[in-house]
Amino acid sequence: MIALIKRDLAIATRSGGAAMLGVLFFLAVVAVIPFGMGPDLNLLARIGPAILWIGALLASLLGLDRLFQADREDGSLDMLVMQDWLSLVLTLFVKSLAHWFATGLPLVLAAPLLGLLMNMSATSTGAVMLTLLVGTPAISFIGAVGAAVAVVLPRGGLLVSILILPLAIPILIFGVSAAYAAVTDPDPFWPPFMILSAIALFFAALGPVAAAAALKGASD
Amino acid sequence: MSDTTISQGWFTSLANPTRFLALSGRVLPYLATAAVLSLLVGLYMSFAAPEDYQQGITVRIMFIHVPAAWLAMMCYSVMAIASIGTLVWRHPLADVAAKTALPIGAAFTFLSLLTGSLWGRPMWGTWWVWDARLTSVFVLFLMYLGLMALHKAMDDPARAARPAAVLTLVGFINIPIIKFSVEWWNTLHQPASVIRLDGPTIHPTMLYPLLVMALAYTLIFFTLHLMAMRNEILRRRVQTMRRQAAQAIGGGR
Amino acid sequence: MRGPMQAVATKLKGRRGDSVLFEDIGFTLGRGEALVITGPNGSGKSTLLRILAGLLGADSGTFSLLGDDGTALPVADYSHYLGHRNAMKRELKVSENLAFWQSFQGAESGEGMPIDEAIDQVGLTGVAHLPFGYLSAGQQRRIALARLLVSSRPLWLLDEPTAALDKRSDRLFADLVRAHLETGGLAIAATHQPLGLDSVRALELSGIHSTVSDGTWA
Amino acid sequence: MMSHEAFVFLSYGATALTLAGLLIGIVLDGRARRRELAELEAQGVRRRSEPAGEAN
Repeated sequence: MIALIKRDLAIATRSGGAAMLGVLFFLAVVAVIPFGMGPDLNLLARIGPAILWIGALLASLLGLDRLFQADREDGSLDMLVMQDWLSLVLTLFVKSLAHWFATGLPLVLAAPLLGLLMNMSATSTGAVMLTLLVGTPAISFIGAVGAAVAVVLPRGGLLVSILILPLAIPILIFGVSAAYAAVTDPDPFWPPFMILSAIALFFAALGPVAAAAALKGASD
Repeated sequence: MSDTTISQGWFTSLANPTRFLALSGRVLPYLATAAVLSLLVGLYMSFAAPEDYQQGITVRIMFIHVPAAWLAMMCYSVMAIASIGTLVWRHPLADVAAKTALPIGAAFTFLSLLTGSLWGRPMWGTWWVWDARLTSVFVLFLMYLGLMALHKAMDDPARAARPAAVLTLVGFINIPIIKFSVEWWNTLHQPASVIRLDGPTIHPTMLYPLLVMALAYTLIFFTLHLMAMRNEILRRRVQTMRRQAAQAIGGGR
Repeated sequence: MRGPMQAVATKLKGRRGDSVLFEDIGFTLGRGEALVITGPNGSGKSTLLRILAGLLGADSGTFSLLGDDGTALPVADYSHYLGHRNAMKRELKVSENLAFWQSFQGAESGEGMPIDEAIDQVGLTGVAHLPFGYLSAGQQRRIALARLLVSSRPLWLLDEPTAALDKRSDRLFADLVRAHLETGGLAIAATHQPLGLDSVRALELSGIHSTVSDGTWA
Repeated sequence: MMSHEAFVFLSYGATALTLAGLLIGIVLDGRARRRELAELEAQGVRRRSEPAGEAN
C-alpha cells in the first residue's frame, strides 16, 4: 500500500504535473474574481473565504477524472479490481489519499497566498486553510465514487464534476460557514467545523466502499 | 545550409549543442564572477544610499524590487525572441533557451510581486491591490507558470516547442501593458521614474545603486540561464541516448 | 510445495449483453498443466478469462482453486491476470513499475524472482533504468510478462500474451510458460502460440454457443 | 505592526532565499544529469552522432 502511494505520487509529480495544474487553476479562478467584481478591497475581503472555497472545490474536481481513468487505460485497474473486497476498499482509500496529497494539499498550501490577494485578514486566512485542510480530503474521497462510476464512459471528465458537485455541496456549506464564523463575532467556529470534520470522516469511510462497488460492477 | 555569410556561420556553429556546451563552459566562470562582484557593489551602494525623506528606510526595497520587475519583463522578452527563433529558424537551441528561461523568469516575477507587497504593506497599508500594474505583473506570473505546466505536460520536448513558442509570442502583448499600465490607467503604483523619454527623475544617489543592482540582476539572470541551458541540453542528450539504448536492447542480439 | 493443486471450472456460462457466448464450460487443471483457449474473434475468449480472474461475474457456473488439502483458495491472491494492456506506467522506469507490482502483488504463495533477474528472463537486460514509455510495443509486452515473474503466483491467466511479439519473443514466451509449469504452476491462455508441451490441453470456443463442442476436456 | 526595518530585512532575505534556491536547484539538476550521462556511458551507450569518449 505504501508502494501504491509512492507510485501515484511519483506519477503525479513526474509527468503532466497534476499537482501544479490544480494549483494553477486555483490561482487563475481566484484571480479572475476581482476582474469580475471590481477591485474593491473591502468587498473582496468579505467574499474572500467563499471565493477561495469555490476555487478549491473546482480545482480539486478538475483532476478527479484521471483518478481511475489512467489506470484503466493501461490495464492496471484490472489488477486492482481483481482483489477481494477488503483489499480493494483499502486500495481505493489509499488511492484517494494519494490523490489528495497530490492535488488537495497543494491547494491548502496555496491558500494563504490567495488570502493576501483577496485582502483577507490573518484569522480569516487561517480559518480557510484549516477548513480546506479538513474539507479537501472529503472532496477527494467522495470524488472517488464519481470517478469510479464514470471510469468506463468516454468524456467522463465533465460527468465526474456533475455527479460529484451535488454531493460536495454540504462540504462547501460547512466549510464556508466555519471560515466565516471565525471572523464574524457572534457565530461560533467549532460547531460547523465539527460537522465538516464529521462529513470528512463519513466520506472517508463511505467513498472507498461505494467506489469499490462501482468498479466491481463496472468492469466489462 | 548552403549560403555561408560570416554571421550565419557563427550562428550555425552556435547551433551545435556540443559547441555551445564548450563555449558556455568557458564563458560561465567570468559571467558568474562578474555577477557576484556587481551584486556585492550594488548591495553596498544600496545600503550606503541615504534614506528617502518620504519613504524612509523602506526605499531600500526599491533597489531589489525594481530590478526584479525589469528582469521579469526582460526574461519574457528573451523567451519571445527565442520563440521567434524556434518558429522561424527552427534553431535547436532556441527552444532550449525559451524553456529554461521559464523558471528563472517566474522566480524574478515572484520576487517583484513579493518585494512589492512587502513595500506596499508599510507604505500603502495593504499587501495587495488590484491595480493595473500589479495585476498585469500577476498575469505575467500566471503565464510563466502556465508555460511551465505546458512543458511539463509533454514528455517529448520537441513536441512542446512549437505550441509553447506560439503561446509565448501571444502572451508578449502583456509586456507593453505592464510597461505602460501606470500611464494608461490612473493607479496607485507610482509611474516610471528611470526609463523615461525626458530622462530619469530620481535623484542620482538613488539612481546609481539602482542601476548597479539592475546590472547585477541581469548578470545573475544570464549566469543562471546559461547553466540551466547546459542542463537542458544534457537532459535531452540523456533522453536520446535512453531511446537509443531501448532500441538496441533485445532487438539486434 | 506452493499453491493450489487444482483449478476447477464447472458449467461456466458467459454472455455479452443479451447473447450467450458460451455455456457449460468445464475443465480441471492440475499442477503443471496448461489450458489453451482458441476460437475466432468475438467467441468470448477474453470474457472467459475475465470471468476466471473474477473481473466479470459468470452467468452461472463456478471457478475455484483448490489447495493441496482440498480447501478453496481465493483466485485473486493466487493468480496473475495479463490482459490486452500491459498495466505499466509510461512515466515510471521499468524497474519502478516492476517493483511496484512486486510489492503490490506480493503473494502468500511464495517469493518471486528479483526484478533484474525477471528482466533478464524476458531478454531485455539493461532496460531497468529506462522509462517504460521509451520501449517499443514488443519490449513493453515482454516487460508485462516479466510482471508475472517478480511475484510468484501459481495460476497464470493470459489473454493474447503474444500480441505485438515477434517470432523469437514467441519462443521466449513459450519457454517462460514451460518453466512456470515445470515448477508446478498452472496456466490458462488465450493464444495461438503452440507451447510444445504434453500437458497442454485445448479448449475451442466456436463463437455460437449452440455449437460448443463436448464442453469438458480431458 | 512591524517596524519598517523588518520589511526591508524580509525583502532582502526573501530575495536571497529565492535566488539561492534557484541556483541550488539548477546546480543539483546539472549534477543529476551528469550522473545519468555517466551511468549511460558506463553501460556502453553511445550517441550515434558523437565519436566515442566525448567529454561533457
